[in-house]
Amino acid sequence: MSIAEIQQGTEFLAEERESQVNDFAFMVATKNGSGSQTSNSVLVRSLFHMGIPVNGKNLFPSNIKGLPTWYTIRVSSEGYIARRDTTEIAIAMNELTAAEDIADLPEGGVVILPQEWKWGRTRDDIIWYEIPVKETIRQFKIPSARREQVGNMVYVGVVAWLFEIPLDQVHRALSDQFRGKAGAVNMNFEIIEAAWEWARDNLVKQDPYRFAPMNLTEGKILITGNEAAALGAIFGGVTFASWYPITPSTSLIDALLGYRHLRKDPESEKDTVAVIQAEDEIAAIGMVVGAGWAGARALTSTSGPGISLMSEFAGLAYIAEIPVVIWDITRMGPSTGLPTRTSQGDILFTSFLGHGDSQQVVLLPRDPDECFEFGWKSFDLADTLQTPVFVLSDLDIGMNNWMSEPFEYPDRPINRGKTLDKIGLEEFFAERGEWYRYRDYDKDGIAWRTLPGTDHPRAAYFTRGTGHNDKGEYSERSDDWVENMERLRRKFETARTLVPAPEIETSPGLRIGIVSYGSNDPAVQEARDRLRADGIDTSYLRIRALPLKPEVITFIEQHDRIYVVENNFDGQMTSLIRIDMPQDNSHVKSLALGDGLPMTPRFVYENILSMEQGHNAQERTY
Amino acid sequence: MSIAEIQQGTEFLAEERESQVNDFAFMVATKNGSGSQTSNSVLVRSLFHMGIPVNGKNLFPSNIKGLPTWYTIRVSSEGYIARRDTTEIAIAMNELTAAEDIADLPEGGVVILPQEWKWGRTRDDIIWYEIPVKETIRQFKIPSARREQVGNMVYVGVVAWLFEIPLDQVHRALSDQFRGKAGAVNMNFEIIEAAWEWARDNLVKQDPYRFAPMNLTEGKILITGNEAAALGAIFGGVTFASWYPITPSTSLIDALLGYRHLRKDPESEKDTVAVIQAEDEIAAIGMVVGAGWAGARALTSTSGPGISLMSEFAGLAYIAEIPVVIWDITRMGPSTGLPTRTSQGDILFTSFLGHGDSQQVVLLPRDPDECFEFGWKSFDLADTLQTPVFVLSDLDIGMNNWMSEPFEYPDRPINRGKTLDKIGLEEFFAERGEWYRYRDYDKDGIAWRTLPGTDHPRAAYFTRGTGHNDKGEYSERSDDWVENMERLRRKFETARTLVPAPEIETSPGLRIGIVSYGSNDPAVQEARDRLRADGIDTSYLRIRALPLKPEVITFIEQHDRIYVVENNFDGQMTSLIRIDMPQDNSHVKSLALGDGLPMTPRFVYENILSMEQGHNAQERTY
Amino acid sequence: MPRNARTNALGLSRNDYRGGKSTLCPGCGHDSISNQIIRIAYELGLEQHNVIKMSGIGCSSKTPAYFLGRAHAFNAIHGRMPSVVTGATTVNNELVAMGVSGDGDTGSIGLGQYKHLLRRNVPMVYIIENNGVYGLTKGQFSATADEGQFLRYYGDNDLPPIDLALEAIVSNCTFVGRSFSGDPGQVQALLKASIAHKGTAVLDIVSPCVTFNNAPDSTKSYPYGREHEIPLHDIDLLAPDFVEEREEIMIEDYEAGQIIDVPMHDGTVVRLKKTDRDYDPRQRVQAIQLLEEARMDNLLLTGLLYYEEPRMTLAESENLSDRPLTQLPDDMLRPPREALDNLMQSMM
Amino acid sequence: MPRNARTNALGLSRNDYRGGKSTLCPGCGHDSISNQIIRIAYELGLEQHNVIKMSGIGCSSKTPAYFLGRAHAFNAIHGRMPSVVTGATTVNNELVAMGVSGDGDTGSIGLGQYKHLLRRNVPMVYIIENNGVYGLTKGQFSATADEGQFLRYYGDNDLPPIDLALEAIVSNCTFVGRSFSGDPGQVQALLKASIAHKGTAVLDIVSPCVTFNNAPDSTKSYPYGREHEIPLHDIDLLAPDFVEEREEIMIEDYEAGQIIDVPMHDGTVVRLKKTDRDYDPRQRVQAIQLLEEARMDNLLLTGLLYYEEPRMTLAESENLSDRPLTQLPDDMLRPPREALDNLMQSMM
Ligand SMILES: Cc1ncc(C[n+]2csc(CCOP(=O)(O)OP(=O)(O)O)c2C)c(N)n1
Ligand SMILES: Cc1ncc(C[n+]2csc(CCOP(=O)(O)OP(=O)(O)O)c2C)c(N)n1
Ligand code: SF4
Ligand code: SF4
Ligand SMILES: [Mg+2]
Ligand SMILES: [Mg+2]
Repeated sequence: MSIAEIQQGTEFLAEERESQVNDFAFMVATKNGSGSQTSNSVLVRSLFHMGIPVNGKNLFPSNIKGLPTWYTIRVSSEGYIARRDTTEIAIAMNELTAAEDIADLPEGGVVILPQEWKWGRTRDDIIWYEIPVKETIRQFKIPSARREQVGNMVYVGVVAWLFEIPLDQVHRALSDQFRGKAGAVNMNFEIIEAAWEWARDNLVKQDPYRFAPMNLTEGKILITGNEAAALGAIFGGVTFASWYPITPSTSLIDALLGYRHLRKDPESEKDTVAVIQAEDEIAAIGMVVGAGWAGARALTSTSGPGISLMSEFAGLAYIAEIPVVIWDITRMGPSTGLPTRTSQGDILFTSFLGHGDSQQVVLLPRDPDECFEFGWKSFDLADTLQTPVFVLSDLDIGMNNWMSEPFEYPDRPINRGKTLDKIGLEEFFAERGEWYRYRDYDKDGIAWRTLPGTDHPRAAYFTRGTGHNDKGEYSERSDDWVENMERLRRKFETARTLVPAPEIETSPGLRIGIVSYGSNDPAVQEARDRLRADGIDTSYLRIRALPLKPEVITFIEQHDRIYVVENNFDGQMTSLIRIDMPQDNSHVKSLALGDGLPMTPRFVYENILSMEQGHNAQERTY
Repeated sequence: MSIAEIQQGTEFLAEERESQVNDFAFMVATKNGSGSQTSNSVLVRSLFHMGIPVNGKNLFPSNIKGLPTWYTIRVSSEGYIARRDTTEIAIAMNELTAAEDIADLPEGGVVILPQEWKWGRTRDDIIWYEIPVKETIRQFKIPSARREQVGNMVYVGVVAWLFEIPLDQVHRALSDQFRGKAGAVNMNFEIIEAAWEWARDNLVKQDPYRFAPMNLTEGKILITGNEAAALGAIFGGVTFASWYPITPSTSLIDALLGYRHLRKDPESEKDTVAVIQAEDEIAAIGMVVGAGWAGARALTSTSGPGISLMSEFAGLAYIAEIPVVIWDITRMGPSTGLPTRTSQGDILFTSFLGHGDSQQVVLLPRDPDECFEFGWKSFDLADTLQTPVFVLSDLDIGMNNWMSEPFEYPDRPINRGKTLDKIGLEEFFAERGEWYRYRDYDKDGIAWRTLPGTDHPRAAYFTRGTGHNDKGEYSERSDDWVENMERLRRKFETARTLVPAPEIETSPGLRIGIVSYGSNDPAVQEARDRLRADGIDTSYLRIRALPLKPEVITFIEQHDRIYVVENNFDGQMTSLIRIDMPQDNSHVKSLALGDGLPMTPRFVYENILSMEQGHNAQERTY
Repeated sequence: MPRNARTNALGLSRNDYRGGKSTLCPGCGHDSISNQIIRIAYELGLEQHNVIKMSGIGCSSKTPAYFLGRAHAFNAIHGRMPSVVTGATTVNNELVAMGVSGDGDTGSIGLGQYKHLLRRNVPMVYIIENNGVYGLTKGQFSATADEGQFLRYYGDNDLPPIDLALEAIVSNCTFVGRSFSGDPGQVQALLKASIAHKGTAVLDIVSPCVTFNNAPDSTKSYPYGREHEIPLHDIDLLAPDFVEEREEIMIEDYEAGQIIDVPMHDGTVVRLKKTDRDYDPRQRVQAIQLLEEARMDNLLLTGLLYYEEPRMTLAESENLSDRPLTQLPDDMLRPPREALDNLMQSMM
Repeated sequence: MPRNARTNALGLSRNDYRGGKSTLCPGCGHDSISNQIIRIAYELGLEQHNVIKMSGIGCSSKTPAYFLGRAHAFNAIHGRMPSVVTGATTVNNELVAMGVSGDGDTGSIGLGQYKHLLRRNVPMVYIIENNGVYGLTKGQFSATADEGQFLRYYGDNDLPPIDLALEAIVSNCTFVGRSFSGDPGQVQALLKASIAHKGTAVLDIVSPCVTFNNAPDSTKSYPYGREHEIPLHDIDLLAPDFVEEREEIMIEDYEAGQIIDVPMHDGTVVRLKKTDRDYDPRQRVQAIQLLEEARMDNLLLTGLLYYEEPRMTLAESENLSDRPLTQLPDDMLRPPREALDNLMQSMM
C-alpha cells in the first residue's frame, strides 16, 4: 500500500492476529472515479448484514478520476472498528500501485489481482489469486459508460466466494445501494454471480480467512458522520444553512438537502430550511450571522480553509453575541494541505478564532452518534449562550460509514435561551422596569435578547462589533469595555458548566491515564484492551468540549502518567490543557500522529507500551 | 477624565509626587478634529527642546470630528516616559467632558478652562484658571476655516506662562510643526503670545508646578513607532508594500510613502519601492505573498481585523515557505472593538495564525527604536527562514511620539538567506549533483530556493499549499507529508535560535521576576524603581520574539514568583508561556490590563505590591 | 401626507423616527441622507419594528445609529454587510431591510459580496453613500475616486473609478437609482420608490465628504454636484389608490417626451416626468450606454437609471415557506419521534 | 514556424514545453487548453524561465502542473490568484504571467479580486476555464451556471449567470476574448495575441467538465459548444516583420466586411477576418450589446470580444523603476549611513 505509514513494520499485525474468522482486514486498491466506491459499499453492507462488526475507510485522492484510491475494510469479532494500518488481504485493482500494495502485505497475506496484467508472482510468502476481470465483463452487454464501474463487481463476486459471503446478502446490499432500482441491481448482480461461479470453478482456496455470520450488528445502523450531523440539525430545528463547497464538509449539506423533506411546511409543502450556497466562506458565515441575529437556528459547514476565512466574522459573532453553529469537518492543513485526508489540526486555532481576546466554544463529537447529538444540542447551546458554537468533526467521522447505535430522539424540548418576544418583553419591563440588551440581570454573563420584528416600541437594540455599554450604546469608555469583557468571561465560565462533560473510565488505583477526543476513540479503546492484555491497565478520559471542564484537570492530576492521544502534528490539545494547568504537568506526554490517516490502535498501543517499558526500566525514576 | 479607569483611586499619584518641577502630568481635553493635535505637539516639542524627558499620549476617538479626545503629557526629571493615569493638571477645552475631567483631578490639582463657559468653581480643593479663549482669537483676523484650530493655541500660551516654557522654544516647536511655513508659524505664534501676555497680566500663579530646562533629551529624537518602522523597512530594502487602510496602521504606510525618496532609482529617479493600496487585507497579503515569492522584500501593515482576514494566506505562506513581513499595529479587539485604543491582544491568535498545524514567528518591539531595528531585521529573518515574520507593535508605540535614542545604522549587510541565482544554482549542482526545492541539505530545516526569472533550465519549481515531497512535487503520501512537517518543525527550532533574545535584568538572589514585552516596558521599569524603593527588588525579562527562547523558561524557573505584565484581557502571553512549560508554573501570575490604554506603572506597582504583601502576610506559605 | 402634519398614520411624530445624535462632521453628506430617511419613513408611516438597519464599517456605515431609533440595527464588519442582510431577510421575509454602505465598503473590500447579493436579488434597499474616499480612515482613495485625482499622501489616482450603478445593472439588479445628497427631494422620491420595490434596490448617492474630498474639481464634492447634477426626470410617487386596479403588473409603453409610470408590487406607481432628455430606464443596454456617456463626459446623471420587472427574490427561488422561518412553532422545528424511528429502522 | 519542425527558435522541442502528466478526467476541456498553451509556447519560442504560471484552486487551477514544466509556478489559494500575480508582476516586470482559473475560482469566491486586478491592469494572461460547475468539489453550481439548470443534489439554479467577459469589459479590461476548448485553433490564436498584449488579457474559455456538466442542454458542454459556437471572426497573428514599420501604435479604421488589423505593442498584429457578422471589437458599448444579445439568445459568440489601446499597467502608474525590483543590488536596497544620520539629526 503506497499510503506509506510513519510507523514501521507489521509485527503488531502478526501478534494480534488472534483469529482468522471475522478478524482481519482487507484493502481494495483502485483508481478514483472508477466506481469502486459502490463495490466497496456493497461489501461493507453485506458484512454488516451478516452481523459482523465492520468498518470501511475510504482513502481517496484530491482528484476526480484516475488517481490511486484505497478502501480498507476491517472486520472484528470483538467489535473493534478502528483503522488497522496493515491489511492481510489486498485486492489490487490498480496496476500503478500494485507493486507497493503487494509489497506491503504481511507474510501469509493474500493478494487478488487481475489475470490480464500477467503480473507474475513476485513474492512467494503470500497467497495469489489471479482473477479474470476483463473477461468476466466481456460476457455481458454493458453500456460502455458503465463498464468501468461494473468491472469492480468482479472482485465482489470473488471475495464473496473466497471468504464466504452469502450471495443473498450481497444482493440485499446491492438493493440498498441502488435504492432498489432493479435494472442496476440485476446488471451488477449478474456480474457478481458470474465472478462467484468462476471463482468456485477455478480457484483453490489456500488462505485461512473467512467470514462467518454473527449477530453483533443487530439493531445497529451504518451511517456517516456528516449525514448524522445533518439529521441532528434537522431535529434541532435548523432553519438556515449557508455554505461554500469544500471537501470533506460538502456531504453534510448534501445530506441536509436530502433530509429537508422531513421539515416541509405542512400547509404549503414549502421548505422551512433555507440552504444557500454562498460565494465563499466569508459570505457563508456572514449569512449565518445575519440569520442567527434575526432569530434563525443557523449553521454553516466547512473545513480548514473556510475556518481561516471565517475568522473575522467569528470574532464579530463572539463580541456581538450571535448564536450560530459552525461545523468544521477537519481535513489536513495548514493551507490547502491534503484536502482528502483527516486531521484534528484546527482545534487550537479555532478555540481562539478571531483577533483580540476571544475564546470560542467547541464541541468534539467522536462518531456519527455524537454528530447527531451535537447536531441538535449545538443549537440549544448557541441560543443559550448567544455565541458561536463550533463542532469539530473530521473527515474520518464525516465521510466514512460507521457502525452506530440508532440515534436517540432529543430528550428535552427546544431551548431558545434568553429570548424575549413581545409578551416576554412586556413582562420583563413589568418586573424590572427596564430592559437593556447587554445587562447581566442573572449574573451568569448571559443577557436577554430580542429579535428583529418584535412588535414593541422598545424591543430594538443596536448590534455592533465595536465597544458598547450594557445598554448596547456605542462606547469607547474603558470601564464599559472592561465591564463587557468581564461579563463575557463570566459567560465563558457559564459555558464551561454547560458544555458536555468528558466521558471518564477509571477505577481506583489506576496510575496511567489516556486523554483523547473525537474520532480517536475506537483506536484508544482497542489499544487499552491490548495494553490491559499486556498487564498495563489504563484510565481513559474523552474530552467532548472546550472550554475544558475541571474534571479534565483533576483526572490529569490524579494519574502518574498521562498520554494525550490526538491526530495532529503539534499536539494541540496538549497545548490547550497546559494553558489551563499551571500546576506541574510534565507527566503529560503528547502522542500526536498527524499523518492524514485515521488514528490506529497500534500507534497508541506501541507508543504507550514502549514509554511504559522505558519507564519501568528506569525503575520509576521518571 | 472620562476615560474611566479600572484601577481605583489616585493615592499612587499623591505618593509619587516627589517634585513639582518637571515631575507631573497634564491632560488636554478637546474635541476631535479641532486641530488640538497641533497645539499638543507644540507643547511636547517645546518641552523636549527644553531638555525635559516628556511623553505625549493621544487618546482619540474613532471619529473624524467632534467626539471627545484627550491628550496626556507627562514630564519626568527621572526620564520616565510611561503613561500616568492621573494628571495633576487638566486643560479642559471640551465642555461636554469638563465635569468629569475636573472631577478626576487630585486634590491640589489645576484646571484651565475657558472663561466664556462661566462654569463656576465646582471644587474648592483645586486651583482654577479661567482663560479667555474666544476673546483672544477675536482680536485677530483669522480665516473662519482656521479659527477652531488656532483657538487651541490660546492654552499653549497660557501654559507657557503658567509653567514657564520659554516662548522661543515654543516658536521653534511651531516651526518644526509647520515645517517652517512662515505664515502658519506667525499666525499661531501671535495667538500664543497674546495668550501668554494675557496670562501674565491677569493670572496669579497659585499652583506649585513648573518646567525648568534640563539636558536630558540631548541627542535624542522624538518619533512615532510607525515612522520608525517605515524607516527601518526603507533601510531593510523593502521593495514592495501592499496594505489596506486601517487605524492605527495607516501611518506606517504614510511614512513609507514619505521616505520613498530615500530609495529612488539613481538613474531614472523612479521609485524602487512599490506601495499598492489593495482592495482589502486578503488582497494586501496576497500581493505581498506574490511579491515575496518572486523575490521582493515585501511587507504589509495592518491591525486586528486585517490579521483575521489574512489567516488563510498566512497559512499558505507558512507551508509554501514564502518570506513576507506583516506588521500588526495592534488595536483593541475582538472585532472592530475600539479602533483607536491600544492593545496587545492579537499575540495568541497571530502566533497560531492559519488553520492546521502552523506556528508563526513573531517579533515584539518595545518602542520606535526597536521598530526601526525590527523594520530591517524582519526582512533578513523572513528571507533566512523563508517564512512570514509578524511584527506586533501597537497603537501606543505606533501613533504616539516617543523619545528615543537616534537609530543605529544596520550593523550587518543585507542577508537574503538561502537564495540561489543562476550561478549559485550552477555551483549547487556542481557540488551536490542535484537541487530540490524542499530538501533539507543543511539539516536546519531551511531549504534552498530560486526565484522566478532565473535563467537556468532547472531553476523552476512548483509552489503550492498542498502536500508535496521534498522535490516540490505534488504528493498525498503520508510519509511525504510527515517528513515535510518534521522539517518545518526543525525550521521552527532554527527560528528559535535566530529570533532576538529577551532582555534580562537580574542579579543573583533575586526571587521575584517580572516578564513583559512591547510597549509595557516604560511602565514596568518605573514600577520596578518604585518597588525597589519599597524594598521589593525584582528581576525583569522582556520577551522580544516568539518562539520563546529557552532563557524565558529558565528565568521563570529561577524565580519564586513571576508576574507576567501584559496589555490584553486574557493574559495571552501567560498562555503561550504555559504551552512551552510543562513544569510547574503556578508561581506565574498574570497581570493583564486590557482596558485600551497604555500600560501604567501604577497598575504594575500596585498589583505586585499587594500580591507581595499578601504573600509576606502568608509567611511564605504561598 | 402633508408635510406639516404633527403625526403620521401610525400616530407617530417625525421625532419618533430619529436616532441618536450624529457624530459625523458637520455638513457631511451622509447626515443629509439620514434626514431624508427619517422624513420618508415618517411620511410613509413605516413600522420601525419591522425595519432592520444594516451596515458595514465607515462613516456612512455609522449612520444607522442616527435614524429610526426604534428599529433593530446591525453594524457589521467592513464590506460584508451584504451577506448579513442575506441571512436576515431570508429567515424573516417580513423585515424591511435598509442597508447603508460606503464606496469603500461596497466598492473596495465589499465588491464581491455586493455583486453576489445583487445576483441573488435579496430584498432590500441598498444605499451607497458615495464620496469617492475613505472617510473614517482619513482620506485614502476609494475605488470610486476620480481618475487623475490627487491626494496629499497618496499622490495621483491613476486607476479608473468603479461605477457601482453600472455594476448593479450588469449584475441583474432590477432597480438602480443614482442621486446626490444635495438634492433631498430626489433622494426622498428614490427612497420611497426603492422601499416599494421587491428585490434589491440600489441607490448610489453622491454624498460629499466635506473633510477629505470636497474640492470643487472632485466629482464627489458639493460644488461639483451642485453644478453638474442632471436629473434624468422628475420623480413622483403615486399612492396605490391613485391608479386603476390591475391584475398583472406590467410596464406601459414609453411615449417619448411624456410620462413613464412604473407600477410597483405594492400598488404604488413611480411616475417619471421627462426633463431635458428622453430616457426610458427600462432598457438595459440603453442604461449602460447612458452610464458610459456619463463616464466619458463626467456627468452626474441622477434619477432612476434602470428598472426592470423584479425577478424572484432569494427566498422565493429557494421555495421557502411564506411564514418567517424565525417564527415557526417548535413542532415545525422538530419532526416527531416516529420520523426518526422510521429513518433509523431503514438504516438497519 | 512550421508545425512539424522538430525544434523551435530556442532549439527546444515541443516536449520541452510539456509539464507533468495530467490527473484530470480523460476528455476534460482543461487538458485541451493546456495542450494549446504548450503548442503556442513552443511555436512562439517562449523563454520558460521568464514565465510564471499562476493559479487558484480547482481542476482548472491544477493545470499549470501539466504545461511548461520549466517555468516557475504558484498554485495559490482558492479565488485569490489575482492578488498573488499582482505582487509578483509588480516586483519583476520581466515576467510573463499566465494565470489559469476556473469559473468558481474567478466568478464566485474570486470575483472581487478579479475585478480589482482588471482595474489595476496587471500585465498577464488571465485564462478562465469555464465549465459552469465546480469540478474539483464534485459538481455544484458555479456563478456562471445556466439559469434553470438542474443538478441532482442542488436542484434548479434560479440565479442568473455571471458573464465574466462582460465583467472584464465593465472593469476596463483592454483585451477580452472568449473561446471554446473544442476550437483549438481559435484558442491558440487568442492565446498568442493575449501574450502580446500589454496589460491584463482575459480569455474566458468554455471548457466542458465531462464528469459533471456535459449534458447537451448545458451551454458549457461539448455538444452545445460544437453546435452553437459562432466565431465572430477568423484570427491570424502576423509577425512583427510582416507589417510596415510604424512609429506609433494606432488602430486602423474598420472597413465593414473586411479585415481589422489590431497592432500589438510588441509589433505583432492581430488580424481579424470577418465571418458572418460585422463586428468591430474596439467599441465598448457595442461589445456590451453583443454580450447582452448573446445572453438573451444563448449564443456562444467567440473571438476577440473587446480590444482597446492598453492603458498604463500597474507598475507604470506606480512610476516604478524599469529594472525588476527583485534584481536591485544591495546598495539600491539600503540608503547609505549618511542618509540615516541626516534624518536623525533633523529629528533632534
Ligand atoms: C477589515 C477592515 N479593514 C479596514 C478597516 C478600516 N476601515 C474602516 S472604515 C474604512 C473605509 C470606509 O470608507 P467608505 O466605505 O467609503 O466609508 P466613508 O467613511 O467614506 O463613509 C476602512 C478602510 C476595517 N474596519 N476593517
Ligand atoms: C477557501 C476554500 N474554499 C473552498 C475550497 C474547495 N474548492 C476547491 S476547488 C473549488 C471550486 C472549483 O471550481 P472551479 O474554479 O470552477 O474549477 P473547476 O474545478 O471547475 O475547474 C472549491 C470550492 C477551497 N479549496 N478553498
Ligand atoms: S470624514 Fe467625511 S465622510 Fe466622514 S463624517 Fe466627516 S465628512 Fe463625513
Ligand atoms: S471533474 Fe470536470 S473539470 Fe474536473 S477534471 Fe474532471 S472533467 Fe475536468
Ligand atoms: Mg467613502
Ligand atoms: Mg468550474
